[in-house]
Amino acid sequence: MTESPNGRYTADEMMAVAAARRLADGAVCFVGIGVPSRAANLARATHAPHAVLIYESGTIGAKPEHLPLSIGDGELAETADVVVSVPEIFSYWLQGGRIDVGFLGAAQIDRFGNLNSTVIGDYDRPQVRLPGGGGAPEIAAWCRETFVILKQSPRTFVERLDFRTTVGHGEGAGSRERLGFDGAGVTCVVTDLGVLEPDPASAELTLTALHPGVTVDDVRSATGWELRVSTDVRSSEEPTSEELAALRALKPAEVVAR
Amino acid sequence: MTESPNGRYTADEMMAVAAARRLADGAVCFVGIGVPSRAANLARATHAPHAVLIYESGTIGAKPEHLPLSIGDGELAETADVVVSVPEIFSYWLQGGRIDVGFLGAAQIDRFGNLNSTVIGDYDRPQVRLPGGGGAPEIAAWCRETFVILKQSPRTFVERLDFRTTVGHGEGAGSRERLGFDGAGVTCVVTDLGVLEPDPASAELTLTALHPGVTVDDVRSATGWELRVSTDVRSSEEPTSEELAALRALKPAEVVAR
Amino acid sequence: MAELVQLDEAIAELVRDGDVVALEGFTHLIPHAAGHEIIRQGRRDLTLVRMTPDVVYDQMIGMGCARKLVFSWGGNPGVGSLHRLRDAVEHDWPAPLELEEHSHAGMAAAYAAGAARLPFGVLRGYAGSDLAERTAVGWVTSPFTGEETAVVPPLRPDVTVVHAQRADESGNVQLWGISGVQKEAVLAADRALVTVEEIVPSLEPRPGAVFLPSWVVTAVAVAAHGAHPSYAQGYYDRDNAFYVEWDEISRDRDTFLAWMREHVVETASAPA
Amino acid sequence: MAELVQLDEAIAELVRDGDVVALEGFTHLIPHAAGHEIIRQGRRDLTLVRMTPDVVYDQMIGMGCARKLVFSWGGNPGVGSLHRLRDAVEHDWPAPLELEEHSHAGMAAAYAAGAARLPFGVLRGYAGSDLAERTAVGWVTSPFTGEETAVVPPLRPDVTVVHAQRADESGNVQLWGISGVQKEAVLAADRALVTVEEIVPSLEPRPGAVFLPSWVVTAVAVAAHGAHPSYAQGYYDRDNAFYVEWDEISRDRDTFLAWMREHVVETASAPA
Repeated sequence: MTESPNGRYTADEMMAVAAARRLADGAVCFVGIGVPSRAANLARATHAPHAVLIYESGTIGAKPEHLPLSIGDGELAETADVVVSVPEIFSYWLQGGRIDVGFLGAAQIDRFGNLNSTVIGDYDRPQVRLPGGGGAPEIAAWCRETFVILKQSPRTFVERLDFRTTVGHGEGAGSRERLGFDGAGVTCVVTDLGVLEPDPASAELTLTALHPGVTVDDVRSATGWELRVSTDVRSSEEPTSEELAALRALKPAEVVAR
Repeated sequence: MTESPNGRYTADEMMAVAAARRLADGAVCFVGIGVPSRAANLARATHAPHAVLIYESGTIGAKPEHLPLSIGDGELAETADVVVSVPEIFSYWLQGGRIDVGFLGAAQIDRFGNLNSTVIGDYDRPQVRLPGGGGAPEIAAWCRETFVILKQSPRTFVERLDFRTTVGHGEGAGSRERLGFDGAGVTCVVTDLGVLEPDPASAELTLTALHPGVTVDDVRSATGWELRVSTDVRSSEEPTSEELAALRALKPAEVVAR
Repeated sequence: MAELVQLDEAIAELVRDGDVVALEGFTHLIPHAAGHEIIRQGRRDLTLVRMTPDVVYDQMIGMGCARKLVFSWGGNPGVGSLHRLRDAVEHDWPAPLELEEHSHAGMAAAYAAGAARLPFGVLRGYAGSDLAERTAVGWVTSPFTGEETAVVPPLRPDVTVVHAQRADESGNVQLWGISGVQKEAVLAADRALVTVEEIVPSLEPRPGAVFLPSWVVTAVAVAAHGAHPSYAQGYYDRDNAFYVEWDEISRDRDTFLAWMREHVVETASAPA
Repeated sequence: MAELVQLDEAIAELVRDGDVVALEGFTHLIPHAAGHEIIRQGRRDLTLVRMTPDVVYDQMIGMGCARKLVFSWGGNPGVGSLHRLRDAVEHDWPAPLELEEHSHAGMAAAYAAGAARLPFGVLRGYAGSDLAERTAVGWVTSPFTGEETAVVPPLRPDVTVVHAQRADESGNVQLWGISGVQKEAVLAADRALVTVEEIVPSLEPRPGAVFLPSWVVTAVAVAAHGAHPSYAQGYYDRDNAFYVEWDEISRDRDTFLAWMREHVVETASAPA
């Protein structure tokens, strides 16, 4: 809990708010379920009422009133401008280059913004079998840019991924071009501690913003590699009371019903 | 005009009736516009009320009351079970192997049932530029079998096509297998004079039925190659009065309205 | 986001000499009004793309707008030949017309590949047909089965024009009935113009409707009756008599030119 | 033409030991009742195919029906892991489970290729991902641009099972809401079983509805509430509480087995 003039808030709330602020009004956004969906819907409830949310279930322009529990919630279909098939959403819309922003989570990330959502440990003898890539590999390939949102710790920000599910910037600058990916790739990683952005020259993730009350050392010790820090680290603005109210109003339908 | 106990009828009417009779009730039929559509709808109006008519405009299960002027007539969409996109009708439904019978016309046919609907004369300096292949090449490739319907004359039944738009049986037996085509190809050619079917061994079109009043010599002189004649040529049954009534009731909507 | 504009402004801004232009419509919702405006504005050297070119392409070809036609079936549906298309191909009048000729399945696959930004579309087709020599087709071998399969280069028009029943004030578009390859043609293009029968306050969902969000459409222009003499399901029927008349009008060059002058060139920006 | 049959008969006839079986549903209309019947009938050595395996596949895997899973995202949506899937992969309980793992885009392309009887599906994907080593993917070179592109072998299930809202007495099927990859999965399969909430006299067209004609469906069986605990739009909502409970039930092998015995194995042919 952090105290602020706008009220107390958690690090998770700061993370969601900081991620939401990145989404421009009117942006067409391919949203992963969970924290990304929460952040995208917060943006829609605050500064970005015209953001177009697309879920991989084929719902285009979903305007959920409650936070969907899954990408297939009925509310997504009922509030969407249109629902298309899953092959179509991935071919004509995502691969077709129609999406501005992909919004992803992951289990692990490396210094070049590559993501693991497949397995912890060895693939054939895993310690933890994770759900898998889903839409992430192609979301990160074809959206104009990709935002990643995940909590920062040495277990999630790792020197070496156990499995590279999704390419962020590959082996660094030039990798995406070699792979033929159109989009800019991961342009920011929003965590519970701050914001990392790829260095324009090397594409290595660099700390560019700290959330209130967090120090560079806090972030270093939560990072599994030798963290690069921008010469000009900004300070995230605290959540406004409007943002906090909107975020807390975003609840799954069944929580609301109880 | 031929006189019969069931009334007078034209050679064109006999052709439509003979073709219609070939369509089994319940068959799923991919229908070309014009004479094939007339024959397919005659079948639906008589012995094959459960024939499923598909037009390349994506209308599945069209049940037109009036004869459509074009494959895009509103009546086809309004009476269809469902309308799908043109890419879908050709990929999932036709190429997907879902169609029993393709029903085609053409400008020229050769002894192996190959069809020309592209050009008369040289492709680059044509005497007559025809509309082109449309759906025919893939209809003949992927339907379980294909019926061809066209009037017989030395100009239409030719020794050598000016352009091979659509493969029937290629260079004869074995050609379709070499080309990888699943369907049986052209299984009958219904004309205003009789019916030709591919010889089981050579796949060469062979006269197997004569319409009433037509002689083998009539057909030979209307054929641009040395015609094979079955040792057992059947005689087509004359159109019944029900068939003739149903056929004559099949009119385009605007003709009905006038 | 699509802009709501006048048809003449839209054509002036979006359709340029030398462009690859698809006016799509599979025998329904043919964008006649837009085609006429292209004729009025005197566009030249267009590559015209459409699976089923019919009367409006016959008119554009006869008026000298086109240098090339990409198509899979070109006729006057239910009537016969397109005489202006034939005259261009057979006698180079008013100018030679290059043809790129597909089968329907091949051209549909090419549009779908364009919409999906694939390097090619795939179909099992063209084998054994003389079309394979006359179209853009290549062959690839399956790494799984060794089977050889046809591939076609994606269609990527500079601009696609389609006609729809409705748009809302934000420029979202709804069309229904036979929807052909319009979604693919719009998504495959760099720029997309949609003419509509009317602007409505909101688009009620309808069975079988295709929805094009405003953010994939460059401009929307109202063109009431803009598909005439083709039809707009729910609005008006096909003018079949005109298709028959066109056979006569278009047979003779002078009759054609006189008709075009009276009914298209010397009219204001409105459907003939 | 589809036969209207009882669910237990349909499973007995259409789903065989060793089959490649797709019970599709993209978080909506999951065919739970059919999965439970497969468990009750003790099918073994199945290759289970689904883009988003969730609770019912967890149950089938835990009950030993499967030897292989083909998938692109396997979790308890909005809740977390599938513990029975994890136990099979991590500890071979109750049996080893082979995985064939795709991305969503890759698996969707594979289904579409299966439906279209193509030798492969094409996508721009998998490049640079470790998934390329773990999935069925090949590479072909465009004859037009020289670009290398991923291709995936078609998915062709022996039998696909989907749940839909309605069928008519002829066995025509209508489903609406999020329709996922169900059409492709049905058309890609040799045999298709559709369970439905109800049989109605006629299927009124609906916005966004997918229509499957009777002649592409092998059998239709009524299974009211047959998607529970997932949902059937227009009929009932998701039982989110159950998804949360499942996390607890499925963590422990004995708890899981006891629950399955009580709620699935020892029930009649009806959804748990």
